[in-house]
Amino acid sequence: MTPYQQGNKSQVTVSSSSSSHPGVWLVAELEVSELVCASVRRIALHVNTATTTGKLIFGAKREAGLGTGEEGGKCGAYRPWWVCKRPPTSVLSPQERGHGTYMEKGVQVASVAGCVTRVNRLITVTPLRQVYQGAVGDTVVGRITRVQNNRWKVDVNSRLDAELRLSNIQLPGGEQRRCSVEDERDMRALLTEGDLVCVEVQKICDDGLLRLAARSNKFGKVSDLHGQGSLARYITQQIQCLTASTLVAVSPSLIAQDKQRMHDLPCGARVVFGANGYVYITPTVPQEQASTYIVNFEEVPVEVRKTIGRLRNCLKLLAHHSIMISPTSVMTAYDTSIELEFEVRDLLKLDVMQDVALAAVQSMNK
Amino acid sequence: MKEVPLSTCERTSLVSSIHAGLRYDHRKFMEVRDITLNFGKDFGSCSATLGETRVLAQVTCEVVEPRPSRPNEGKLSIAVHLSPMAAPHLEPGRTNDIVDELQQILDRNIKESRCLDLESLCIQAEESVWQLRLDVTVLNHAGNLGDACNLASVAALRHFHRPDVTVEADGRVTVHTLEERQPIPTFMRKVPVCLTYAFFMEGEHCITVMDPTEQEERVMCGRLVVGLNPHGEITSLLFPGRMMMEKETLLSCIRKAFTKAKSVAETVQQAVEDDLTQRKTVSVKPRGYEVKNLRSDTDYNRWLIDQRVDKRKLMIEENVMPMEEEMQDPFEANVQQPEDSEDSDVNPPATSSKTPLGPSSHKKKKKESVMANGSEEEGDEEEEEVKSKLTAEDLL
Amino acid sequence: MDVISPEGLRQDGRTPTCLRDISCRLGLYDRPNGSAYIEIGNTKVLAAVYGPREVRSLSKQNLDECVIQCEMSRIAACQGERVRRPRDQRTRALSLQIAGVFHAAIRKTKYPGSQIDIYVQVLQADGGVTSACINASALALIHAGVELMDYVVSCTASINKTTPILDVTQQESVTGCEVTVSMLPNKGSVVSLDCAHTLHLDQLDEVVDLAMEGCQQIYKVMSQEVETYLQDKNAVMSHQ
Amino acid sequence: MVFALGCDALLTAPRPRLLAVLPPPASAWATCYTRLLVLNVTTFDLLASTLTTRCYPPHRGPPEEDRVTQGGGVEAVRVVLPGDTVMHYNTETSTERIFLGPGLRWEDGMVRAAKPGLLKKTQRQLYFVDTHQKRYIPQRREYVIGIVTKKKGDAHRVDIGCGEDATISYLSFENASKKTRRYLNLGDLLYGQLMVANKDMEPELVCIDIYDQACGMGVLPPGGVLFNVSLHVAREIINPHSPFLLTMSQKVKYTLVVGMNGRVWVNTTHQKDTVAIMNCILMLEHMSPEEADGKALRVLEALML
Repeated sequence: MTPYQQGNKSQVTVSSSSSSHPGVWLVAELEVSELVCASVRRIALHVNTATTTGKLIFGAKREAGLGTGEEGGKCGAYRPWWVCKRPPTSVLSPQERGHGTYMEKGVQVASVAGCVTRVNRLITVTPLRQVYQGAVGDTVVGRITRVQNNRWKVDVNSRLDAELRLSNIQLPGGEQRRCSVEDERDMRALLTEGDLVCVEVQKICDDGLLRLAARSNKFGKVSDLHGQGSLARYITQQIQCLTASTLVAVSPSLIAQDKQRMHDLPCGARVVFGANGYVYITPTVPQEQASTYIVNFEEVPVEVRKTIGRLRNCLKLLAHHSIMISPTSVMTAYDTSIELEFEVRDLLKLDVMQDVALAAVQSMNK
Repeated sequence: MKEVPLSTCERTSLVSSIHAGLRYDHRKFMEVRDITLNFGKDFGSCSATLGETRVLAQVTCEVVEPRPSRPNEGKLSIAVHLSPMAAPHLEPGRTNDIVDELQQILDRNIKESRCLDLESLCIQAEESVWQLRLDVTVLNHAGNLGDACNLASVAALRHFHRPDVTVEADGRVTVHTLEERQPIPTFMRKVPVCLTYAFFMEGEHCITVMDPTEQEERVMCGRLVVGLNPHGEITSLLFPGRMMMEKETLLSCIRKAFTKAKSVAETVQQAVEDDLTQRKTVSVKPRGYEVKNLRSDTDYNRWLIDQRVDKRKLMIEENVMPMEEEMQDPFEANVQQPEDSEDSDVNPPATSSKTPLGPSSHKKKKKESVMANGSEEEGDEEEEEVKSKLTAEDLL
Repeated sequence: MDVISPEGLRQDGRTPTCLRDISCRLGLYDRPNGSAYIEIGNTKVLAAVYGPREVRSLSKQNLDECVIQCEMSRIAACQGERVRRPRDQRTRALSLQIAGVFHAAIRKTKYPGSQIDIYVQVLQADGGVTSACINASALALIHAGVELMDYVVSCTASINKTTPILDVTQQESVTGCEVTVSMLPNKGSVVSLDCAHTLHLDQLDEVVDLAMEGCQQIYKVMSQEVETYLQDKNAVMSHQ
Repeated sequence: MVFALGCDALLTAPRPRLLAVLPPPASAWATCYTRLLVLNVTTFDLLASTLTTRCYPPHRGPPEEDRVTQGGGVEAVRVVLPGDTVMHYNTETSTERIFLGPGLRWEDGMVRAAKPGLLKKTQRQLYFVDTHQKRYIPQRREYVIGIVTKKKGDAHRVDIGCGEDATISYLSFENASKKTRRYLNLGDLLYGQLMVANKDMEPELVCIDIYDQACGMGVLPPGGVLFNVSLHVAREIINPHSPFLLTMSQKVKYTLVVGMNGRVWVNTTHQKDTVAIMNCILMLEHMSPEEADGKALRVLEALML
């Protein structure tokens, strides 16, 4: 055993299990809730009991080719299957190629290992993990990395730092005001390095640069912000107004697609599921406060802090077990962890994480 | 200072002219630039020029304790120095990628190939051995530093003589000065040669070009550096990726390198031998680098121009059809082994006697069999010298 | 001592054309965009990939394609005796080579203006370090979802007298050469070729051939692991 | 009266509008030595027609002096070394008007050389020292060839071979407006004129003259070869009546664009000819123009085998 493996139980178990791997893997069929199967499979390896009702195929090794149609024929055209950069099998014209593929001598080849989806004749391959690709209209959570001439650079987990222009944010004192030189001078007072913002993707430039905007009413409209610097407070208020908020970064592909990105969860926390995989958790702001803007310096009670901590750990364990993150799954995990009477700190233990994940998946299945 | 950016125009025009079968300096694809070796005042100091690339190598020695793991072997250490003098975009005092790579090439070619008999550098086992230090300084970077550094290093090592030592009965070691006793030459079994190929891709076609200039280096897709000796041993291979290549293309390059390596090795041996015999025969002490035998870029370029014009004249005289024979088919050159390893050599004999060169690659004169009136006899002699030298080598 | 015994076996009981045990693993860590670990016999290498991300130094930015940087280092005790510097000239040259390999393999034009950093840590070294590093980096890049032309696999081979041997250990490489070949297995093209110590020209062909054969075997192991990994994470995508 | 032309003088002078001051007196240097020259023996090139006719304000035509100097009215006086006294010149006593170009300075009634080289004199009493120099110091109104290196907001950064990158606004192209933006690709070659060039500010390039016309400036067409020569060579071949260029044109038809920063762009119909012309021009680096002229044809023949 190499030194680095010590003290990390999961890695030890898994690497040993992969070495003693029988060369057979389980694939849950569609009857099994798709949400479950990965975690089930993973957990089944450890727990040794298949808890799902579905049919398990053993050793059904699939020839993962693009567009062979064999799998597609069996499971429906949209059934994803896996491709591991196999040699090409289908001949397509260049305009039909999708993301994650490229043409070579008239055939389409996958360039990433991931899931193949086919919509009509467009074949795309989506990798499991990827940096945020960006889509216009997505709500994302980002962190300011640099303040420049009339724009901020925002880290949104994409391949280039996104750009938030001064003209694209709601300035203090009215939404339609043109930004002036003073605004430009005081940019750092509005947002400075390290601040978190919740913004939407306005445009994707030619070179892949994401242009962000924070003008939308989506973020909770606050009228008559008074004084300078209120914008900063305004934007961050949604996220950071209280001192007990926290950011969890997960893979962007784990975030379930959803129109609504900000959720006030019943446990008393507001969660922003940024499409870029940054999830932000804050205590719920009372309605009147949110709209009228009062700087709240009240101390956050321990219970709320615990709730936020628990939510954070639940998010972590879901991500660890590759379960899609949505308000439902987070709340289920949260409730399960309370049901099973785990302390917040226990949720970081690997076996507890596994138990909770399994239980959450089961209860979601019901 | 930052490097001047490369414009699209420069890039495309170079590639397209190579695909038209033409290099900017009108060399053939498999032609190496002109090699000149100059030797300094002391033993083991050599400056090599490869076209406009210039490298200075200097060997020094000292008595040190041997490595405990190898108590009866001398040491050899190689250091490459690359300063902004060589090219303005290199940063001073900082190791950069080029140095790392050169160091690796030299280490493998010279140190790890064990071409140098390190055991002969032992004075007293476990007590004292000679340590040779090879310092390679790049003076001008005009492309293909690997070959140039290797050339200079090998020549310097072959040229080097270390002082004689006597070991007294009580273990005292006396190092004699060069005046007191004849210095002892280093013994180099094989002459490692380094050859660089540059690859240019356009679409599916890949064109291989030897000895790239700096501009070609900036444009090329990838390259292959082969270190080998005339005995057919590969001492190092470096194909650092950046492009996809078929195995066959690479291997054929390596095979081709062999014939070239022979001629380069001979050049080096000849040049070193010439200088050493000159030192022996002439009673006057060698004066080292001199203005008259250090060739400036201007001289070199003028010489190239004159050569080209003369070559043209020669052709008209001989009624050789230009163009067809002269221009190599790029693709052909790529695929099959060209037989031109001889005639692609740099000096056409008609001009070499007039050139302002120092001891350069004249050994080709004979083979080229074109009338070179004055220099024929001389060429003969040299050829014989080479032969006798080689047999001596073989016997050793 | 002979590398190959009279029975035709090597010291560790392998036949000349047999690979050592290989096991690899994708996704060890969450923090980097991609990470992987590979064991080839006693050579153990860990790789992490960050990016594509914003370029760190603007002077290096290339607006047509991405910048690929590689940093390889060895832990101090990876070869039994302590190495003085984890990064020296040799590892720098190796890093350069690894970066060169991925220059050929990554679809650079997909990430203009970005930077991909590959960090490789050699935990144990026992021959074939370069190839292990390349394999680990390739897996890490696949894990990170970086677009590649193909898998990249690398393998070493050597020759003992007249018998070509595959996947040499440290001990075996002391006596002979060590040829490292990296290739794109599905395209069959070579992306890096490297030879340390002397090798005769006539033998080069068979050594390279053997190494390329070894590459194909390693490729099978690696693609198996990638498939396992993907099956593992099935739920993620299918839920969308 | 002394007009010192050079960086310093330009700094103190009020900023003249581009090319508006082309007629005498201040622009002698600019007209003589800075003009973009396209030597075109064929008819195909679009540059040629625009350039030669539009280099001057259309209604005025080339100034008288210029017509003279075009024919190469430069005479070499002698070799000077730094510190050599070129002549005595006193503003009170001397009635003659002279112009001092680069490499000369005037103090205490003496004109001294600041660079080693050949002292040259034009027929308009412009003195300057022609010296071997590779580094380009930007000078306003000089035409240069630049390489687009970066996009930066509304401007592009262009490498013109001097210490600092020049900028060019997207508006300073012919027919460019906010609506019709001119998109430059990175790595494009740009032939433009320096609008701002002094030691304290970063140089600024434009591709239009005061009449908003391109005058042949702009992005160089694809194809051709770019190479660098020393500045004195660039000055040598910027003159379209240079015998060397004319000699070459007997053999090959070519288009030549010379930037004062030592960058030269050549294009012909065949790549081989282009490379031959390039190598022929590069000969000037190593020999005098007269010698090169003598050899030009033979070399060209040899190169174009």
